[in-house]
Amino acid sequence: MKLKSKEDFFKLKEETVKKRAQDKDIKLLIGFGTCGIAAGAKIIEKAIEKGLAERNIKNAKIVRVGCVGYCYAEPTIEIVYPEGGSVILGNIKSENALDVIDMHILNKSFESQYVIPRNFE
Amino acid sequence: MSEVTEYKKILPEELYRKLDSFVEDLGIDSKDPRKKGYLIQVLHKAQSLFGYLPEEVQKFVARKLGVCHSEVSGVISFYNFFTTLPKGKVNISICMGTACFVRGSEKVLKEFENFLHIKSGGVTSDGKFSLDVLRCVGACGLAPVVMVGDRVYGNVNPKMVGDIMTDCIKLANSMEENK
Amino acid sequence: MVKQVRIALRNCGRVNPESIEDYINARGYEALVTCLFDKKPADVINIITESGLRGRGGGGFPTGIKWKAAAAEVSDEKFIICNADEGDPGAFMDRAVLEGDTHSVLEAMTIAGYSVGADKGIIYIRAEYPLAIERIKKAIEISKEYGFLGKNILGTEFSFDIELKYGAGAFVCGEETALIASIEGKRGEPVVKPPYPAQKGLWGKPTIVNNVETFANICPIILNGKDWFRSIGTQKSPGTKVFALAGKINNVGLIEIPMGMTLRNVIDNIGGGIRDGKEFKAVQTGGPSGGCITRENLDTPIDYDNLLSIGSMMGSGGMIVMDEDDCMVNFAKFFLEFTIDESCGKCAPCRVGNKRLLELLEKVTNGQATEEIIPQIEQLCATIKKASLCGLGQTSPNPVLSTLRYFRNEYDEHIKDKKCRSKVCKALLKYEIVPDKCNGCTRCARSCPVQCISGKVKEVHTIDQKACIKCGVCYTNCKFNAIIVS
Amino acid sequence: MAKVIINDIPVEALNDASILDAAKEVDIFIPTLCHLDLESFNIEHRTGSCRVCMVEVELGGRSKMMPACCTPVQDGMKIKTNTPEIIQIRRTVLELLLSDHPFDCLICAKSLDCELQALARQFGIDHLTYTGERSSYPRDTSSNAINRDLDKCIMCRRCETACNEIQTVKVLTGYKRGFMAVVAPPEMKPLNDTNCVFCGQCVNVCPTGALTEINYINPVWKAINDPTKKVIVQTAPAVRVGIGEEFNIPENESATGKLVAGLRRLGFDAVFDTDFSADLTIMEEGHELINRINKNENLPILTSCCPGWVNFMEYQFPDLLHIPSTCKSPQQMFGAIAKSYYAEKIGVSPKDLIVVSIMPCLAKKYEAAKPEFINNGVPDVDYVLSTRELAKMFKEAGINIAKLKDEDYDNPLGESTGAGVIFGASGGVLEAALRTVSEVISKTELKDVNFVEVRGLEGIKEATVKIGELDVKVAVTSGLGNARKILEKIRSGEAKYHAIEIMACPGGCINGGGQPYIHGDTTKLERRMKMIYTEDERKVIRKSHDNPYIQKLYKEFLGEPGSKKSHELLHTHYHKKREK
Repeated sequence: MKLKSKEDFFKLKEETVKKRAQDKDIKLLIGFGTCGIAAGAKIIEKAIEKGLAERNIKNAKIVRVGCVGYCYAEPTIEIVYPEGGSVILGNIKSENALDVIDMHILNKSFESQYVIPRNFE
Repeated sequence: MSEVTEYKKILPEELYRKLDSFVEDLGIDSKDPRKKGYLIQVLHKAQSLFGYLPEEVQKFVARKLGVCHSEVSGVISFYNFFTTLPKGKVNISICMGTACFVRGSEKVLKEFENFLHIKSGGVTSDGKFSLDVLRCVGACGLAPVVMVGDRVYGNVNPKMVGDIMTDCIKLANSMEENK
Repeated sequence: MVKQVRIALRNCGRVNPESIEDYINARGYEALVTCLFDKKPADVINIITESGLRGRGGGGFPTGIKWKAAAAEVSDEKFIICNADEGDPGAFMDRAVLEGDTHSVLEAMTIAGYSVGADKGIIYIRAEYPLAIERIKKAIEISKEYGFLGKNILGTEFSFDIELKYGAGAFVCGEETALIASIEGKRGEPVVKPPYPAQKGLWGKPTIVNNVETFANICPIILNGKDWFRSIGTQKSPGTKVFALAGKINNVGLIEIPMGMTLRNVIDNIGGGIRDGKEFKAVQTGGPSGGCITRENLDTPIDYDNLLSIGSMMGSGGMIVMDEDDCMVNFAKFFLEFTIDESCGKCAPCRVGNKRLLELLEKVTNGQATEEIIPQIEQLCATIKKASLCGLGQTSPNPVLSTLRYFRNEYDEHIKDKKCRSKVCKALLKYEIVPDKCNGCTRCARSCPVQCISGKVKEVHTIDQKACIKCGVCYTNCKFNAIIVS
Repeated sequence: MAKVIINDIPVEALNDASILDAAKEVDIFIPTLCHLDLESFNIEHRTGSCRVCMVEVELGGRSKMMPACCTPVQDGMKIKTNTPEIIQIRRTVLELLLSDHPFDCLICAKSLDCELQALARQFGIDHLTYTGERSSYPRDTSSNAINRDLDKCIMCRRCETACNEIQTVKVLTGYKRGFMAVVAPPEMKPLNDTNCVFCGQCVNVCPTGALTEINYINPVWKAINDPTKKVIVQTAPAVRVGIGEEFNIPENESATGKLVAGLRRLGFDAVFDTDFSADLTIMEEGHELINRINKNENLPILTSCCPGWVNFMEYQFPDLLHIPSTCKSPQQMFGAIAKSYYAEKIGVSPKDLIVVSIMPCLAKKYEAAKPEFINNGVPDVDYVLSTRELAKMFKEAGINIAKLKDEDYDNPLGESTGAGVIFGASGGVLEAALRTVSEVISKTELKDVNFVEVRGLEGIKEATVKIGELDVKVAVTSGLGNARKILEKIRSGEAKYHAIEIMACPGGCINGGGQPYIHGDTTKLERRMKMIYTEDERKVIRKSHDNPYIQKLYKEFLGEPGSKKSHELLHTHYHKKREK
């Protein structure tokens, strides 16, 4: 899919943006930087996947992202709701997976013991 | 391939063959005045294959790239990453980045040194464990950090050294069995 | 309270770095398209110059001026190098950007190539960053598939390729001429400037060396304009700076703050204050080249020039917070040990001078120093600073000079009173048994490796100070807190 | 041109001139240590690493300390070279260097010839403010030519430039880093385990006692004083034009006669001349050249007088081993003739005849010990002393040769021609050969024996000489880097010559690794070269084949050039050497 002109690019961009806008899934952004992985991001990812299957949730998607900067709270998950707003959870352990899913995906709560303060705009 | 057989000494020929084909695949033109630019890359590969860069490997690399042994040796001795001595089967690295340092990684290192009866940079007499220090693995949130192979131990204090060593011994034994 | 502003880290944690669609969705490659189709190379350089962007690798040299110099050179070949050999102990900003927003660095390098007339880019990266390496490799591949890299980018005449070169563990390779030597397969020894790399760099060709964070700022500047960039930060240091906030602070992490924010804000608000309720002592920025900032300067707005004027420097972004338990002499020693480990050994002041400087500091922490040591230290620092060949040597005495400036009293205590207030310098410690608390259990005497504790069962024990090796075993073993350290 | 102001004096300097050079124009001298400018060869070593030449440069309102040796002048620079701050910095840097240097000046081979010592004196350093751990390495005396004492290395890296860039032998490298950094062969191996050719150019440029020669003065004294031995000495052509420098003999005065007189006073039983065997070399090599030209095979012939070069070829051009002349070097020919013809003549058993060579060279020490030059345990040449060692011996013995009256060499191995003496300068061997070969081939006497095209210090010289009907193409190279260039052309077939002279040291033996130190002053080499050709002109006989003692040697002993006996005694063979 080689782009050969300015027009090609903007066409692709438009399509991409549109596709994204139509995506109504809840996103779980898991920090997959070196520090996140060192702190157990991979294990958390598995636990969440398992939890989502257990609760039969279809409208949530895990996205591996880079370092968010909350090193003190790794592993972290940012949950982004399609209707707007998001919440950052820190110090997640695999045994908390179901708890997290129940509170923040099923109930879409903005508060819990896992939420850490967002310190940037 | 003539270099492979000429330089085969104590290290397995198979590894030399792998290194040889790695260099061949780079497609270096022997007349290219910039061919030395591949040196560090080739040394990385060689060390990942052999575990260390003894003289025989250095000479093989020199011959392969058409540079002098002195140049290869000078480069290896300059960079921390390269070693001319074999490491232990299990290598334990203590992060000595500033973040880890201020959170007490020095004490952790001391504890490992006492436990293994070797200094940082050394290898135990049975060749099983080696100990060295790293400058920041970038997991400062978990400081002090200890790395064993790919595994990262975070928030380490001297009291945890025994537990980490239990893991290391298990790891070394399992490597032994797989062999 | 001023909050963080994310420019370099704008996509980190927001996009999947392995998805080019994610990147495009976040305005990725729009800046490159704008440059290629709507701007002449000179226009791009002008925008960067006028934005006031300064090199984020530490020195703070204006990026646009560097680009202009390379663009002015006539050559059949030019190079764009991205310095990703992050070696400052305790800093990992570049790794975060490369791992979290890989494409933005590639895009910025391509824009730089277009601006100065280079068709080859090289990312010189620490071999210890396997994840970043893997992601860059993938990103290069997919960019080529899409036509953002390679021959005739987006159908234009402009071609640009990027390859990876690995560092091998040498801090000095952060210095641009040493970095170039390393890419050429040589020992990473710096060479005398001029000529500058922009004139004669890699393989003798004009070369731009910028650090990862600098590149991460390029696309937003192109997209949002120089005025937008200048509206953030301070007049002489527009924009933001990423710091790796670490040490004795609650919220250790990666932060990006607008220039001009005060340290107090960083520590109290973003950092969540000092750990375990301890007393703040100092913040160190600039790593082994920098210095410390004390309570009295906590309200200084952070930018290149202000940090220099208080004896520290921006550096690449390490920010270490220290509390009352940290001995400043020992801390200066830590950085000096690092410098000595990392000195290339080429020039005499750095090779021998720093070694001698460390030996002087060791005298201080060992209690062997007399008062005349301070002028000796100062004289030596001055020579190393003035006479060393490269930035590493020229800045290596900074941790010593800065602690001398702000914590002279701690030096004096070590030298005159033979005391280390933070109880870090072992040779100056004294273990004593408090007679009231000692019940003569003999546990300490039995555990002492040099048998310097004497006393009968159920009688008060004493430590022979001359024989004591200050190992601290008695202290840890005493169950009655009868042993004190002073 | 750039206009600059140095210490308030306006100076106009070429745009790429260094501050150091610009300052020299107005007689401002800035101390240097690592810097080395070999002007006659267009080789400048400037790493800017010692930081002794720091000056203060003000440009565009900013002031900075810069190294004078490698900072080019720029229009508008204001330069200060001697403020108290600069002097303090220089002094501290020197003190730092000294703090990592042994204090054995009194017993150092380089004492009074050491550039670090000279600077310490110049700066009046009488104590060290900073002391501490010093670098310590085992001394390398593995070879019989070069002594390496790395405790004295100051990391000026001049030896690296000499070995890697000028000579392209490439056995030296910066090793390790930081305080541990030192210049050494790969993996700190002893020199004898490397491809070192022992040319000694590293020794010539070393500012301190880190690189010196392996000293054979004591065994020579012992031999001289052994009543059971007859001890004879030979002096190489270039020694006579170097030795005078050690005794302040005026520049235009020949030291040859004084050298001979001095050697006699040392107690040698006979004083002979390598120039004699140089004539002999021409007879053999000339014969070989004529043969090869006639058969048109194995061309070009390469000269083989220089052991540094022979060594280099054996390591680096093993595929070309068939083209060098098979002649031994003049030193070894002398030894072979001395221990056969001469020993027989004076009725002394070869094992009781000791041959000492005085050579401008360190590779000659290595050459004399090669197994192929030892017969039944008796070496053709027993001991080799460099020009520098001989000067030390004279001084030790209280002999100031400047005060001695000229004396003549002994016969029969002391008589030589002008062709023999020019062996000492690059181009001389080939010129000497041309003098003989052209007369032999054309059978007419040369009108002019001077082949000036092949003289001089340039690295590569070429000429075409008409001999009879034939256009003979010749080339002369000195310095192994230049030799490499021409050999690569021969290997690829790009260059075609009949004969090539190759000398390892730039400029030839006048710049040998055993000559008095020139400390970068190449005008000294130009003077030595001039003296060589003056000696040549002063000689009555200037062609080797006219040497009556050579003629006699063939008549009485060898038969004719290239005879079976000649081959036994005067020729050798080469070995492919594995890269170590």
